[in-house]
Amino acid sequence: MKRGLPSPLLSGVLLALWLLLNQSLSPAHLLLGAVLAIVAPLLARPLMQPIGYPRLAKPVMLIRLLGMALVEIVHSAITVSRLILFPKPDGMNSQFIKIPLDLRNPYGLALLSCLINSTPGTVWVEILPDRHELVLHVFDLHDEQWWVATIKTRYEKPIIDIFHEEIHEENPP
Amino acid sequence: MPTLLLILILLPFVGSAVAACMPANARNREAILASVVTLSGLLVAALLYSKVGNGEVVHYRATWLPAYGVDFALRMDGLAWVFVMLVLVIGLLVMLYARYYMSPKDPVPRFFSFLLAFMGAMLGVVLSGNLIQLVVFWELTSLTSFLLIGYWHHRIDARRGARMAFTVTATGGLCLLFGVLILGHIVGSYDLDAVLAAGDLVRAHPWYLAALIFIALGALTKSAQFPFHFWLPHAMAAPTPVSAYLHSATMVKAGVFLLIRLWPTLSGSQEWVWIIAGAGICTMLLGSFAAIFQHDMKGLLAYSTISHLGLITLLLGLGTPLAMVAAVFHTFNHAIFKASLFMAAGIIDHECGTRDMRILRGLYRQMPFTGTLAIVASAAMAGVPLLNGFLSKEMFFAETALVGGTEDWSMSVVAVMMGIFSVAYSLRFISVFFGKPTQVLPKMPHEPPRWMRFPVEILVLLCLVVGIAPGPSVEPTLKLAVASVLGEHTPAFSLQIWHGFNVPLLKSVIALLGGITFYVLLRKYFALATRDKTPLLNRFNGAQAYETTILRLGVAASWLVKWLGTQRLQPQMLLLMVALVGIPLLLVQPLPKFAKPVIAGSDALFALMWLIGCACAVTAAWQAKYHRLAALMLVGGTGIVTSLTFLWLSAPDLALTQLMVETVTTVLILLGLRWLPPRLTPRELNIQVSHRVWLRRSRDILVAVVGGLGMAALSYAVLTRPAPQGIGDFFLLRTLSEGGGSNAVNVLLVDFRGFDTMGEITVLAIVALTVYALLRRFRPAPESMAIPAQRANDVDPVARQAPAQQANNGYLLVSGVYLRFLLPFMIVVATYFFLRGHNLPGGGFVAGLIFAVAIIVQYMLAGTVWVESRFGLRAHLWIAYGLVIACLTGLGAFLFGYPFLTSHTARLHLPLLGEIHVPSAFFFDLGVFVAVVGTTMLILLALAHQSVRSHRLPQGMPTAAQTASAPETI
Amino acid sequence: MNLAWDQHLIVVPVLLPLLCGALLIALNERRHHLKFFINLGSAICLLAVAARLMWMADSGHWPQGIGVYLAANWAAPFGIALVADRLAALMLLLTAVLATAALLYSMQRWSRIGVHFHSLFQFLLMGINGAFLTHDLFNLFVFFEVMLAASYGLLLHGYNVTRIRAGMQYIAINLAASLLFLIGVALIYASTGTLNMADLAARLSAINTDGLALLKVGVAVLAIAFLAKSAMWPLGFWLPATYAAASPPVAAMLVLMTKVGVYVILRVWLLIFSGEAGAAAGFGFDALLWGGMATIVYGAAGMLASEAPGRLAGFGAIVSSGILLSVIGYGQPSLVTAGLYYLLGSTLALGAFMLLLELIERIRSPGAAVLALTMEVFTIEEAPDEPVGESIPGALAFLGLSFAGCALIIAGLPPLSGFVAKFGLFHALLNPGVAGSTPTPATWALMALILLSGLAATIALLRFGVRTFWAAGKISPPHLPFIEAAPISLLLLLCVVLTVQAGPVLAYLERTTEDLHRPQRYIDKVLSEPVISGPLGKKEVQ
Amino acid sequence: MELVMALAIGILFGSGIWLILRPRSFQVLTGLLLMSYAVNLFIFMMGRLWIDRPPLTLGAHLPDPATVADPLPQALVLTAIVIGFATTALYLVIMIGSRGLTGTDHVDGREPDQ
Amino acid sequence: MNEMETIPLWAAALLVPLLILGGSIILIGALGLMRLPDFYQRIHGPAITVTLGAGCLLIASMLYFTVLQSRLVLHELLIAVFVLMTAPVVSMLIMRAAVYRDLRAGKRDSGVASGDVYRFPEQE
Amino acid sequence: MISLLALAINYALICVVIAMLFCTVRLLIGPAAHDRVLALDTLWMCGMLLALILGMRFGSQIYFEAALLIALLGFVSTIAFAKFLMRGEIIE
Ligand code: NA
Ligand code: NA
Repeated sequence: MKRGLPSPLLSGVLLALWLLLNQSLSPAHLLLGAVLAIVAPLLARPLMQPIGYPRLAKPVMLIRLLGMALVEIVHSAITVSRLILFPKPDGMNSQFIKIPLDLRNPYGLALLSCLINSTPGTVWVEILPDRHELVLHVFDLHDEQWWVATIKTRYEKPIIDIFHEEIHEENPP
Repeated sequence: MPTLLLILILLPFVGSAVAACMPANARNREAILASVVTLSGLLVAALLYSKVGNGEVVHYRATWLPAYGVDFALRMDGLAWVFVMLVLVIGLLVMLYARYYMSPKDPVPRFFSFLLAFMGAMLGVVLSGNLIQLVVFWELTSLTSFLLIGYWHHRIDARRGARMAFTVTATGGLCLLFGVLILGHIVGSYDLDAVLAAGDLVRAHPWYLAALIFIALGALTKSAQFPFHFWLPHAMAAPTPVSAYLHSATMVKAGVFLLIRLWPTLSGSQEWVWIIAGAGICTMLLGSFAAIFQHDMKGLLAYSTISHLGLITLLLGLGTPLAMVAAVFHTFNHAIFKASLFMAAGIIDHECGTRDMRILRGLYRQMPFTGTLAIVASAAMAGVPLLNGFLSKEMFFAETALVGGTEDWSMSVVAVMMGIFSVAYSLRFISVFFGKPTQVLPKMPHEPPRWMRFPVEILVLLCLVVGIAPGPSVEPTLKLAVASVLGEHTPAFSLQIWHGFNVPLLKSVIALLGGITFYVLLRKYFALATRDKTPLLNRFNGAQAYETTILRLGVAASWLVKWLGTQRLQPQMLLLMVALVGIPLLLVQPLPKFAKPVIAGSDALFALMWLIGCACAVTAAWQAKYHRLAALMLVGGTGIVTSLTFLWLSAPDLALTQLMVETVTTVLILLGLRWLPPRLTPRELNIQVSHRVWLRRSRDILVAVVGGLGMAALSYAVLTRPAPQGIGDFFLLRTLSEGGGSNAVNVLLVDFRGFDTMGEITVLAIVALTVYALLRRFRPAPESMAIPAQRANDVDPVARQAPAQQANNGYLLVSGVYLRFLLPFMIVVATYFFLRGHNLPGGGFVAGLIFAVAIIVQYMLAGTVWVESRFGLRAHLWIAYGLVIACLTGLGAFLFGYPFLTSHTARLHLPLLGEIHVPSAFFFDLGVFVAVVGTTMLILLALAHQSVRSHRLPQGMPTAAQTASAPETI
Repeated sequence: MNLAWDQHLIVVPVLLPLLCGALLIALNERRHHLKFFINLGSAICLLAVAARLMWMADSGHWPQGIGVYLAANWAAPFGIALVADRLAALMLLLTAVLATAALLYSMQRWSRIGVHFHSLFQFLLMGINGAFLTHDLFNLFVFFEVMLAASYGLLLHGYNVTRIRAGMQYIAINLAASLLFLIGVALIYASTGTLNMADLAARLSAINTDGLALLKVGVAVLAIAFLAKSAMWPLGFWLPATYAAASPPVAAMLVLMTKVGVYVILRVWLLIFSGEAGAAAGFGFDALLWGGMATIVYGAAGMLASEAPGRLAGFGAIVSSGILLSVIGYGQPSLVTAGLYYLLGSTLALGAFMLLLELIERIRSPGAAVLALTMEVFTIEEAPDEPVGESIPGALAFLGLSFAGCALIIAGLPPLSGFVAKFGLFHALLNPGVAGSTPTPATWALMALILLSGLAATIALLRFGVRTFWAAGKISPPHLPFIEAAPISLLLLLCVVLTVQAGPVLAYLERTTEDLHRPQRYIDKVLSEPVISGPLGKKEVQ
Repeated sequence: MELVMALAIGILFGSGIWLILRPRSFQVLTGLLLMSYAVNLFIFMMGRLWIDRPPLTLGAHLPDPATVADPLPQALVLTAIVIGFATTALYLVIMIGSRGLTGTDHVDGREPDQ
Repeated sequence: MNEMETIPLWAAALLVPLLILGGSIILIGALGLMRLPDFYQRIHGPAITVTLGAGCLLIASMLYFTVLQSRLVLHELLIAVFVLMTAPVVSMLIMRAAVYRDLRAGKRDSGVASGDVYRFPEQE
Repeated sequence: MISLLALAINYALICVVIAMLFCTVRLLIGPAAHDRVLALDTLWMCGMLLALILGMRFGSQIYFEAALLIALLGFVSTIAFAKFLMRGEIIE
């Protein structure tokens, strides 16, 4: 099964993609979509190898996380808009901050970066190679510790759970 | 009979070809071959005499250029026959002579081959039945004579002489062609018979003078007449047999022959007399005078030839029938004695190793026999009685007296002067036999071999026979020749030695005595033997003038080319752009009119969008020199606006394609940008930009503004006119019913105009192959070989990470997750765009580009080596298969009897899925898709591989072996 | 109703090279011989096809001598029509001949020094053939691009500094010219609503003044593009350097490519602006005439000024273009006939010359040539040697003879086809065949220029030949493989045939010219060609 | 609208002209890019301007051709875009090849002597 | 705009605020990009464009077409997904590029030294 | 209300175009290369949104694909630029 269908999740998503693109549920499209959903990951597999395909341990938690992030995004967007339109007289406190990370799973890191970057006001810069610290740039920084705590508890922890990080990683970072 | 003519003319050419194939040292075989050919020719000529001797004209005709009324025509009348005999008889003697003259070390095949070819060409001139063909053979004689003069081409004089002779005579030939064309136009035919019959018509025609001048130019150059005579002395660099043959007996007589040939048509006018006789007089005097002061025996003979040719020309120019007779007669006499003299000079040269008359003395003792022959021939040249030269000169004197009448003696004076000079140079020539023998000769002279002297003996004998018994020996032939020219106007004449005491005889005596006196005086008081320059005439040096002219011509041409042209790109582009603006403005009358602009609601937004596009474009133009990256991004901005415009203005297919092309182009240029040199602004370099540069820039701005305005005006003119009832509607109406798809643009691409698409993917394939081939030999500039600055420092902690490391566990790890995860999505989306193309925006192009970009992203992420170790995309095979799929789809129609690319939609009824339409255009589009993927990948990857290659080799260039072993997979 | 099998022959000159080229990409470079023979086989097939098409056009196989092929089975003007008439077939034949020769020549060396030579060569043939056959302006653009792209690739094949310098210039100019081509086509479409040449000519009468002006601008812009490609002064400065830099077989094909530009101008102009064109008649003819004459002057001067053989040949090609352009601009049918004959001869000879040049380069020692030049300029007399000639090895003799042959044709000297062509031009100029017409200053100017350019060519080629073959000192006999000599001989032999058989050839060309000067017949035939109907034939003409 | 498009084409083309007259090969490349935008738009305009009238026949009955954009110029532009991309690639590669061999990025392959 | 006539009032009442909000946010984001003083601040401007701005418009579009075509139109979701999958890469890479470029170039006024994460290399 | 909707769509359209103008200003003035890259990327995004709004304005789905394509692949040129700035080469 794994040989022919490396990632059922991905294949499902691709099938959904196909059907959405074609806006049709006709048998022909289902068939074609299924074929593509199987073939495309197979084609891509050699290049995916270092990270493998993602496996979700707790999909529900993912949805909750996304919901939370959505609210955060809207909130931050409004904050940033305000700051752009009405700049503070004494200027913004834009800064780089470092956050030590425990998360190692590449997909987890990607998800984290997606959430952080999608949230206006913060930009993921990089993970410093030697100490595994995340560098963020914050548009208007009030309290560095608050940020560290928020990221670690509200984002990192759920993500670690979602991807159910195992001890024996296929590809240790 | 007519076939004989053909044989006569073909024989020498066949002989020439055979001669060329013989071994280098086959002197005897060559000579025998040449003699056999010539003898056969003589035999044929003898056979032909049975007709020609009766005054008949023998014709041979074969169609050649019927459209222009030009046949391959041979025509033999009396004149032609006589000239044929001249060519063949002297030819035979020269062949024999050449056998002994040429050194055993000389590679003779070439010599005899050229000589025979020349003979053929000369026969062609004489026998041509139409004027165009005559010009052909005329130029052939120039060509062969060029090859013969240059036979000893390792010698500079031979090369110069050959070039000079060819340039002058070939130019004359061009003039002749022009003249003949005019003549043909006047007569309405190039046929010789017609032309000869049309004398009155020609002389009355307004173009007569032009025809005359150009034909005369042809004849005068060939016969070395003033002022074109200078080539002849330089042609003496040829081996002596050549001089004896070409430069005394035959080729130089071609000009004379032409004047004789066209005499009935062209002569008889005041212009004829002025031009022909004028040239004759000048040449005659000049040549004979200059001959006296030559030191080279052959040089003397050459000038004497010039002078005698002048004499003949003068006779022809006089335009009286009797002068004509004299001219023909002297032509033969001159051929006979001059050929023998050349041969004698050749013998002396051959025996003594020099022809310099300042050294040669007292040769009579060593070579009495040759000496006697030479002295007799010289006497003939000087016009001593009892020799042939005397007779024709006598006739000449008579004619000059006749022309001037009793009042005007000038002509007679000129004639006598020429006589005096010729006696003088004849004496100079024979002076080598007298006096005390010198000891400084390069070789000790002896009598030449028996058979080398034989031709001279024959010729001298002829001098005597003709001189003593002209009536029986030569008169019938002469009459035959003259009658064929003059026809009913042939004068009655008889050749006799003794005409009684009369004016011509007096002139002869004066000439003889005067000549001797003149010679003695010159020797005594003028240091004739050592003078370097010809008195009076040394100012005019034709050869120097020629060389200077040729040199100046080259210089002037270089100047002209420089002035009229350029080798730089920028002026050429400027010209192209100026032409783009200027030519329509100049040529098109009236220019299209413009309507008043109408501003509508959505225009403001549109204008705003194009404000962006234009600002980007103008800034890109401004930045492209020093800030390439910025310029590239700015162009990208214009690209986005362009895509959006397509989208907005009802061209979704274009928008999609433009978007993808934008992306690919950006990647492409970024791949290349690395190899360009850094460019610092003048400010950074502290350089002042000169005024000239600013001027140039202002000019270019002007051109750019005018060009831009022109394009804007054109666009506006088009946009404000209603569209014509074009072919566009047709496609819309049939795209669904007959094209099988609802997207008219796609159906156009794969069906209506599938042929275009075929060519288009071929262009892509070609470019990809070219790029690949080019980059295999790519050699980066030394300074761009180094690892980029970004990676050669310690500021960035990951600067030295290897590509695969970056992506798999380095700084690109997180980005890599996105980029890798996106790959299957991109593949599905590419498929989507591909499949829907026929009915909705999309299609093989866009899909191919999406697919290619999807893979390129992986390359950007993990580097060439890593990706290719896992995922071998053999791009060149994709290209091949893409083209083949598309082509075979088109060819499928052949099987059903339809033209290439005819499309058909198969309607399949499948269980569960229902009716599926599979248009053949689908497969065509598949070919397009595959080809586009292959092309894009090949181009981008060939570029990308350069980094890998050049980093592998930090020092030195990629070696050939490494270049050749670059993987085929990309 | 099925299409007769031999009707498909019209499209073969495009498809065969395409397929061969595609297959050759897939073949590994190491199988050089196989690749070569596929390539050659294709070229020879093209020769046969072209000959057959010529026969079909000339023998009454097609009514009016015009074969129309509707690609994709769409009637003109909607689909793309290919048209094979006498002229197109002739040009196809010329292409195939030159290609065969160039290819043979390339076997020894040039096809191996880089990759994908064979594919590019086939694609070049495809482009050239397509340009000769297509009857659609935009399709013409596509085939021009195919041809140019392939020529870029071939020009840069195995590149070095000179070649890449020339290539940059050639490519930049042609890219710019291609943009002009597009502008021209767009304007023509905007003003007439069609791209098919016949349809375009047919629509001229219905067009209003404004539209006519736009059309003229379009055609003028289009012409600039073609003229840049056919190297009319002052748009052709790229040519000498390009020709000099290209490898011999490529240079030979480049010679043909300038003629493609000329061909298109001939075709378009005679179709659109001939006497039957009403208000548009005669547009631009004068510009062509005088531009052509300027080109002759420039080319002739260039020949005189050139020392390097490649540039000499390049300027020769410019002269040839100039003569052809002025012939078209002169606007007289009989002159066009002679012009076509000239085109044939000069293309073959210049092609052979290009191939020959490299062989000549092998024997030329530049030092000796310079020395010889100095000695001639300063008339330094050598100590006269013993008058003993030097024997010439067979290979050298071959080179010398071939050079002489090429030189004679290029300079228009007798006895080869160059002279016949020149004579034909002069004859046609002096005898226009129309009662009461007298020569104009243009007649005399053109004649004089042709004459003088011939003279210039004579002087230049003579100088070059003498310095190369005679003055170069002791020449070691060159290595002359048969496979390199054969194509040159082939081309020159064809010139000889052209001379000897000038009568039939000229008769054919006269028929060709007649076709060209009767556009209405042409238009009717192209526009009335029926599509194939039948079981698959969903396309009935309504 | 017509005026805007005409001016836009003019400005793009003019910028392109300026650039192709410049001495550095990258400038010429940029110029060719800009000019091909202009020319593509120009060809496109030959079918006149249509807003929201793409040449698709999606409905059950055929559209009136007079109310839909002309598909032909679009097809031509599509071909022109692709060929333009190809030639850009080619010019780029020759540009860097020339720079590597001749040591300069001047369009003539040599620095002008000044 | 005939199609618009068929939009029911309730849908229009939802669409109008979405469109206005989306448009405004986009404008503000771009304004930020243009106006903010240094790069590290400017990069936050487009973030609101691609998240909230694009989100509003995508929802509007989905709603609009669902109502217009009387069927569920969800494919705008794909755009949202793709944007979410690509925008973070872009900002990560640009950000990182900017940081090290500024560090290398020693641009002290660029804002890269704000906070105590990055330091300029010792000048030699 | 319907005309209000039309107005709103137009408003969004105008906003997007003006946003593009702002991006262009940044693209033109830079000053750093990464500023321009950012501006260009935002320009792409605005292009995507413009396509989306055009779709609504004309009530047509034709414009969707362009937006989809930009959403999926618009970032490629940006990351190419970014990589070029960071590494001096885009494919190592
Ligand atoms: Na963010
Ligand atoms: Na329409």
